[in-house]
Amino acid sequence: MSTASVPLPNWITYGLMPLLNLIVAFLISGLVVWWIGENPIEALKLLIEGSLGRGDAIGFTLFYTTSFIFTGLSVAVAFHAGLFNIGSEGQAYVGGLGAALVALSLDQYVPWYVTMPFAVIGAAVFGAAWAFIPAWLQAKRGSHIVITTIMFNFIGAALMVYLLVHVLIVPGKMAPETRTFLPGGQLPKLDWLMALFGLKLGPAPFNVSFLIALVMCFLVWVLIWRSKLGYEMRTLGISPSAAVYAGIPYARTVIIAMLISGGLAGMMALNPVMGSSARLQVEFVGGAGFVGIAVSLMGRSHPLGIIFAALLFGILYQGGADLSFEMPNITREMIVVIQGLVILFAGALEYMFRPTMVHIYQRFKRA
Amino acid sequence: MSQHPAIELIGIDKSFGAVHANKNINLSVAKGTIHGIIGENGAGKSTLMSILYGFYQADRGEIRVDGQSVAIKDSQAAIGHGIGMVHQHFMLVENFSVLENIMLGAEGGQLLAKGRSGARAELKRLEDEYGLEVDPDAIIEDLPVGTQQRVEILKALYRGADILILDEPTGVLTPAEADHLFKVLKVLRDQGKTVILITHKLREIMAITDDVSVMRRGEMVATRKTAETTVEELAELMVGRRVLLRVEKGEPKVGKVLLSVRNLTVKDSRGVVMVDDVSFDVREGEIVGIAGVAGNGQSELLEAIAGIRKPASGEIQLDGKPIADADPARLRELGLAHIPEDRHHMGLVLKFEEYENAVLGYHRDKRYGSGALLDLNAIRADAAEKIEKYDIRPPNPRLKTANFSGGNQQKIVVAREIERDPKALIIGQPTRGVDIGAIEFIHRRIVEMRDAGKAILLVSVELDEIRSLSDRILVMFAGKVVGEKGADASEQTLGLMMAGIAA
Amino acid sequence: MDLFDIIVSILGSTIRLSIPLLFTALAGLFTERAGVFDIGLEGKMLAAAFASACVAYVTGNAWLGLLGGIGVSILFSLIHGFASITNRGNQIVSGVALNFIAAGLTIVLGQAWFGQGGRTPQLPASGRFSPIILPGADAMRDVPVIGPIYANVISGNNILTYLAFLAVPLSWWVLYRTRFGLRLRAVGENPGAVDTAGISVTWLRYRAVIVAGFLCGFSGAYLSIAQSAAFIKDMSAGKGYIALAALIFAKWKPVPVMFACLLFGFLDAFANFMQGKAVPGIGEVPVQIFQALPYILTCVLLAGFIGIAHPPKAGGVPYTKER
Amino acid sequence: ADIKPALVYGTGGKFDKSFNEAAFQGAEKFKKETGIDFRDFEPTGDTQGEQAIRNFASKGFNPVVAVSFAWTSAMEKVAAEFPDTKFVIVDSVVKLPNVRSVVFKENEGSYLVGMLAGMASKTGKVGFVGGMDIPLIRKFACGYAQGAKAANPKIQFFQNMTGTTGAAWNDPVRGGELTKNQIDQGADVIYAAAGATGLGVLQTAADNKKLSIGVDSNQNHLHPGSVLTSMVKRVDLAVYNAYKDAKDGKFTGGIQENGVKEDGVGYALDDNNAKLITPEMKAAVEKAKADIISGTVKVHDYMSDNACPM
Ligand SMILES: Nc1ncnc2c1ncn2[C@@H]1O[C@H](COP(=O)(O)OP(=O)(O)OP(=O)(O)O)[C@@H](O)[C@H]1O
Ligand SMILES: Nc1ncnc2c1ncn2[C@@H]1O[C@H](COP(=O)(O)OP(=O)(O)OP(=O)(O)O)[C@@H](O)[C@H]1O
Ligand SMILES: [Mg+2]
Ligand SMILES: [Mg+2]
Repeated sequence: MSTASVPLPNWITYGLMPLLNLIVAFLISGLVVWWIGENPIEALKLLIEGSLGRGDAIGFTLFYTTSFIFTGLSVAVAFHAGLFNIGSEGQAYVGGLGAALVALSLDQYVPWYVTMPFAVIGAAVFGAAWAFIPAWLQAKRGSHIVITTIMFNFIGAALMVYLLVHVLIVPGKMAPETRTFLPGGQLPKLDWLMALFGLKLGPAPFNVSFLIALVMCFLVWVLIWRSKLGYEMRTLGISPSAAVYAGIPYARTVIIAMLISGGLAGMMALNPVMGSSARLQVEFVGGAGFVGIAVSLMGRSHPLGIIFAALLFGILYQGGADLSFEMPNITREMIVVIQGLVILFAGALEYMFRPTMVHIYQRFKRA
Repeated sequence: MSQHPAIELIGIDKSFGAVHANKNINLSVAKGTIHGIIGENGAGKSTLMSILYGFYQADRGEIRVDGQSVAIKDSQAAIGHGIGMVHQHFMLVENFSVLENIMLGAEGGQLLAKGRSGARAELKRLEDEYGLEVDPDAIIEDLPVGTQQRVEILKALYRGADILILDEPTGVLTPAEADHLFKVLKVLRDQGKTVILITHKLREIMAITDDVSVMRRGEMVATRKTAETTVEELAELMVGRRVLLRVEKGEPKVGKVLLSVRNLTVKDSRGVVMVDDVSFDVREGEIVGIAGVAGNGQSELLEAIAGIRKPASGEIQLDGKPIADADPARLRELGLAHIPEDRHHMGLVLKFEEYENAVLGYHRDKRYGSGALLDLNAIRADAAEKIEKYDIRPPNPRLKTANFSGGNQQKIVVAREIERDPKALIIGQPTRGVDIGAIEFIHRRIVEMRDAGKAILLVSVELDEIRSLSDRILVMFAGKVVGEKGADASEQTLGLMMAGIAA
Repeated sequence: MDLFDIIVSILGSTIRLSIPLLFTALAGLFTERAGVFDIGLEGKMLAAAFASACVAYVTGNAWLGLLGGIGVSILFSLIHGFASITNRGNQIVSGVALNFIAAGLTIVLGQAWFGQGGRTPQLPASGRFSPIILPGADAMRDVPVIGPIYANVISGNNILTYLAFLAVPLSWWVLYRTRFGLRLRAVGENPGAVDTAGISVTWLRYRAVIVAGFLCGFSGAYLSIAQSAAFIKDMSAGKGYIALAALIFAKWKPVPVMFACLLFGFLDAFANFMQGKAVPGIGEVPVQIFQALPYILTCVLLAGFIGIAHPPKAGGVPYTKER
Repeated sequence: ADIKPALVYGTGGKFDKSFNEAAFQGAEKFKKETGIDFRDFEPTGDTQGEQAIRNFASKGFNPVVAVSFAWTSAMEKVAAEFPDTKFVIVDSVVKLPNVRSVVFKENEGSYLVGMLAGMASKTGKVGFVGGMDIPLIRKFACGYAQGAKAANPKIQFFQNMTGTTGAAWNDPVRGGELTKNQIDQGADVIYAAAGATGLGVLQTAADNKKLSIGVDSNQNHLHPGSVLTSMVKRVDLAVYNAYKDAKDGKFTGGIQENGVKEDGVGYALDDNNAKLITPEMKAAVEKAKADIISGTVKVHDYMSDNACPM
C-alpha cells in the first residue's frame, strides 16, 4: 500500500520527523568526526560548552542565531510562494550597503534609536532591490530563479568588493572597509537582557537586531497565515494553476514575495554590520545566507520552527568555532558538513522515515 | 484453444492511502472475446486494469493468465505475458516520433539503427492487417488525439499483445473515429485476441462487447452476457439504484443578454488556434450547453471567458461591459462565477484546509477582512454555513481538502461559486468523477440558478448531461461552433455534429 | 604582441578554461535529460577534484587519481539519486545539500589527513596529466596562421582536454543512437511512457545520474591533477553553476553544450586578458566588471532574450504513480 | 618570564606555503628553541577572527600575535579591552600602547626581486600576478616594476590581480591561467604575490619552462630550477621576535617598520636557485640593496599615495 497520502498528526510531521532527520544528520557528522580520529562525544561536549557554557558563549550563539533568523525567514517567505531563493547570501551582502550608508550618514547627528529605523529600511530596501531583478526575470521572462539568484550572489559579491575597494574604503587604509560607525550608527548590545537571566554578556556582540529579528518572525507569521497577500503567496506556492484561476497575479505575487524575501535577507546585515563590527566589511555575510536554507528547511518554513533551527545553527557556529579552537584537527568547515547533512536529511530526504512512521503509527492506533 | 480463460483475477484488493480503490475483485475474461467493464468515474476500473498491466501492485489477490498463476511485478512482466494496454491518459513521449514511441522499450538491441528498420517493416504489416494507418515519422504532439490513440494500440500490438486492454478509448474520439476503432477491435477478436474495453458509455458496451462486468465503488457487482442484458439493467447496476437521467425543470424565463461572445479566437500556448471565430450569447435565465468531443476547443473557450487565457482576438461582454482583457479577479467582481473543469488543479488547493478553499478567488473581499489581513473567524463561519447548506461531508472546515471525496470536493467549489450570487456562471464538467447523489444535487443547484435569472454557460463532454440541463445546445468541432440545437435534439444529430459531419 | 597572437593566446586559454565546464555540463545533460535536476554538479566536481588529488598523491599515478575522482563523484550521484529518485525528495534541495557536504568534507578530511589547511600536497609530475605536445608542434610554430594555432591551441593540452572534446560526439551518439539514449530522453519527458513500456524508471534515472557522476569525475580530476597540481579548498569556485548555465543556454543539446562552454570559457579567458589593461577612451575597466560578466551574461541569456529554452518536461519532478 | 604565546592566522590558511606559513615557522622556531608551546587558530571570517583574538586574550594567552591586515579592527577593539595583554599585529597599524604593529617595506623587497627578474628576462617582459586587489598587493607590484625597470629600462611589465575577495588568495587555477596569459604575451619571469594562488603561478611557470618568483616564505624549493628567487618577508621573525621579546621582558609597543635595512624583506638565494642567479646579477642586486639601505635609492611606496609612478 502506498503511504504517501495517509495523514499523520502534526506532532509527528512537524515535531518527530524533523527531529529524527536531525538526529541522523548528527549521527553521520559524528561518524565523520570519529573517522578523522577524534572522539565524537568529546567533541559534542566541547561544542555544547562552547556555545552554551558561559554568558559570552551564549551571547555569541545568539548573535549568530540572529543572523540565521533573518536569512531563514528570507528563504521561508520565498518558499511559501513556491520560489527557492538561493540568493539570500547576496541580498544580505547588498543589504549591508543600505545599512552602512544610513549609519555613515546619520551616526554623527543622531542617537542609535533614531538611526535604527532608517537602517532597517535601508538594509531591507537594498536587499529587496537585489532580489528584484531575479524576481522580475522569473515573473516576466520565466528564468529559473534558482539559477538567477545564484548568479546574483556572484554579481553582488563583485559589486560590493568594487564599492568597498574603490569607493567606500577609507583613504590610506588597507582593509577594504568603511570607517567605523560612531555610537549613533551602532546597535547597542543586549547586556540587560542577559542580565535578566543572571548572565554576563562580556564581549559577545549580541545586540538589538535580535529583537528586530523576533519582531520580523511575528510579522512574517502574520503575513503568511493572516494576510491576504500571504494567502495568495501560499496559493501560488502550492498550486500555480489554482492561483491563475483565483485571479492571483503571478508576476506581482512573485515579485512581492521576492522583495520581502530579499528585504529580510538584507536586514540580516544589521546584525554584523551595525551590531558587531560597526563597519561594512568584505564578505561579512560569511555564508549566513546559505545557512538560511538549512534553517528554513528544518524549521518547516514556520517562524517558530525557524527560531529553533536558527538557534541550533547558532549553537553549531559558536560551538563549532570553540570546538575547532580546542580540537584543531576538526576544522570549522565541519559545520558546513553538518549544514549540508541537515539540508539533505531535513530537506531532500524529509520523507525518508514517513512510511515507517505511518506503519508504526497505524499499529499504535489499532492497538 | 485451451478452455482456460485468458485472464482470471481472484480477490484483487488495492488501496491508495485512505481510498479503497479495488475491493476483493474477481473477474474472468474468456479468450477471443471483447469484455466490457463499466462503472462510474472513480469506480476503480483503471486501477484494476493497471494492476493487471503491472503498473500498480495489488495489495492482495491473484492473477492468472491462461490458467497459470502469475506474478506481474511490473509492466515488463505483463508485456511478457502478452498483455498490452492503452491507457486512459496516453503514455506517449510527445516530442518523439511515432516510430520512437513504438520502439521505446522494444528497441531490438542496444543500438537503434537496426531495430528502427525492423520496426518500420512491422509497422507497415500491422497497418495493412488492421487498417491502423499512421506516419511513422510524425511527431506525436502534431497528431490529433485519434491518431495518438492509434499509436498506443500499435505500441501494444508491436509488442505482440494477445490481450489488449483499452481504458476509455472513446472519450476523446468522435463517433466516427469510435466506429473505426470498434471495427479494428472486432478484427482483433476474430484473430483470436482478447480485448478488455473500459468505458462508462452503455451504448458502446451494447454495440461491441460479448460480456460485460460492472464495477461500483471499488467492487465488482455483476458480470453479464451482453446479449442477455439491457441498458437499463446495466445503468442500475452501475449506480446502485434506478437512475433518473432527466432533470426536472420548467420552461426557461429568458431575459436580456448577459454574456456575449463575438468573433472570439483563442490560441493555445503553442500558438495553435483552438477556438476559431466563435460567437454566441447567453441570456438571463437560460442554460446554454456546449457539446463536443474533448479537445475541440471547449476548454480554451471557457478559459478565455474566465480570464485565464488571453484571447487572440474577438470580444466578450458581461452585462454590456467588455471583459476580454479582464483578469479572473476583476471578473469575479463584475459577477462572473466559474466552476472550472479541473477541480484538482484549478478549483481547489488540495493542501489547503477546507475553509481556505471556500474563499479561493474571493479572499480579497471585504467581508473576509477589511484591509490587508484576513478575518479568519468570518471565513470559517462562512465555510461552516456552506458546509451545512450543501451537506458537505465530513462537516469540518479545518480538514485538509485532499481528504474529501471527489463529490464533496466538487460541492465545495460549487458552493463557493454559486453562493456569491453571480450574474453569470460558466461551468466546466460539473460532475466529472462525482458520485450519483452529488450529481443530482449539483444539477438541481444549476437549474435553481437558472430559475433565479442567471445566465449559465455549461461545458460537458457528457452528452446526457448537456441534453438534460441545457435550454439551448451549441456544438463545437475543431474550434468552431458548428451549430445550435434545442434541448430536444437527438443524440444522433448531436453526435454527427460533434464529428463535424452535419451542421 | 599583435592581434593574432592575442587571439591565439586567448583561444588557448579558452580551451583550458572550458574543459571543466564541458565535462560538467555534459554530466548535467545526462541527468537533466533524464528528468533529474542536478544543482549538485558543483559539489561533485569539487569532491572529485579532492579525491583525484588524494589518490594521485598517495599512488603517484594520475590515472588512479582520475579513477578515485570518478568513484567519489559517482558516490555523490548515488546519494542524489537516493534522495531524489528513491525517496522522491526535492532535487534542488538535495543538490544544494551535496554542494555543502562536498565543500565542507573536502576541507575537513583534507585538513585531517594532510594538515595543510584543506589543501593536498603538491603532486609529483607522475601524479598529474601533463600537457601533450602533438607531433610537429614545434616545427609547425613558424607556419603562418595555422602554425601558432596548432602549436598553442590544439597541441599542448593534457589528455583530459582531448577526452572532453571526444565526449561531445560520444554523448550525442549515446543520446540519439542507442537504446539507452532513447529511453533516457523519454524518461525526462514522460516517465509514465517509460514505465508502461516495461522499463524501470528508477533504474534508468539511476543510470543517468551515474553517468553524470562519471563525467563530473573527469571535470574534478581536470581541476586538481591536470590544470593544477594539488587540490585547493573551494577550487571549483562556482564552475558547476556556470556549467549549469551553459547547459540551459545550449537548450539541453550536446553539441550546443560544447559551444556554450567554449563561450563561457572565452568570457573567462577574455576577462583574464583584459584585466589591468586600459580600454581606449574608457580607461581601465574595473576588474570586477569582467569578473561579474559571465554571471551577468548568463542572466541575460536566461532572460530569454535569445529564445526560450524548454527544459525536459518531467525535469525536477519526482516520478510517483501512486498519489 | 613565563609566557603563553598565541597566534591567529590570516584567512589564507596556515599552510599556504607563504605568508601564514611563515608566521607558523616563526612560532615553531621559538618553540624548538625554548620548548614553550604555542596555540594557533585559523579563522574563517571577521567575526571569528575577533573572537579568536579575544578568546586567546581572555584565556590568559600573552602575547597574542595576529597576522594579516584583516584583523586590524578586531585588534583595535580587543587590545583596548585587555590592556595588560601584549598584542602584535602584522601588516597593519594599530595605535595602542600594548600593541606592536609590524609592517614591512614590501616595495623594497619587491624592488630587489624585480631587478633580478629584469636581468633574468630574455624577452624583456616580466609579469606579476597578485592575489586580492588591495593596496598592499599593489605595493608589491609597484616595487617590483620599479626594480625591473632599474635593471632594464626597456622592460615591459604585465600585471594581473587574481580577484577582489578573499578567495583570490586561494585560486591557483586562475593564478595559473593568468600566468599562462602573461607567458603567451612574452613574459618569462612571473612574480606571484598571491598566497596560495601563487602555487598555481609557480606551477604554470615550471610547466612552461619559464621562471617564477615566490613570495613571503622562501619558495625556491617548490620547483627547483624554475623559481628564480623568492621575495622573503620575515613574518617568521616578526612572530619569533614578539615571543622572544615577551619572554625576555623586552616587549615594546609601537610601530616596527621592517625594510631591507632591518633585514625584514629580501630575496632568497639557496641551492635551488644558485644556478639561476649569475654572479653579475647577484652583484647588481647586492648593490641595489646597499643603495636602499644608504638611501640613495628610494623605492616608491604605492600606499603612500595610492599611485605607482610607472
Ligand atoms: N495513483 C493514485 N493515487 C491515489 N489514488 C488514486 C490513484 N489512482 C486512482 N486513485 C483513486 O482510486 C479510485 C479509483 O480510481 P480509478 O482511476 O481506478 O477509477 P476509474 O473507474 O478508472 O474512474 P474514471 O472513470 O474516472 O477513469 C478513485 O477514488 C481515485 O481517486
Ligand atoms: N529486441 C527486443 N524486442 C522486444 N523487446 C525487447 C527487445 N530488447 C529488449 N526488449 C525489452 O526491453 C527490456 C529491457 O531490456 P534490458 O533488460 O536489456 O534493458 P537494459 O539492459 O536495462 O537496457 P540498456 O542496456 O539498453 O540500458 C527487456 O527486458 C525486453 O523486454
Ligand atoms: Mg479510469
Ligand atoms: Mg542491457
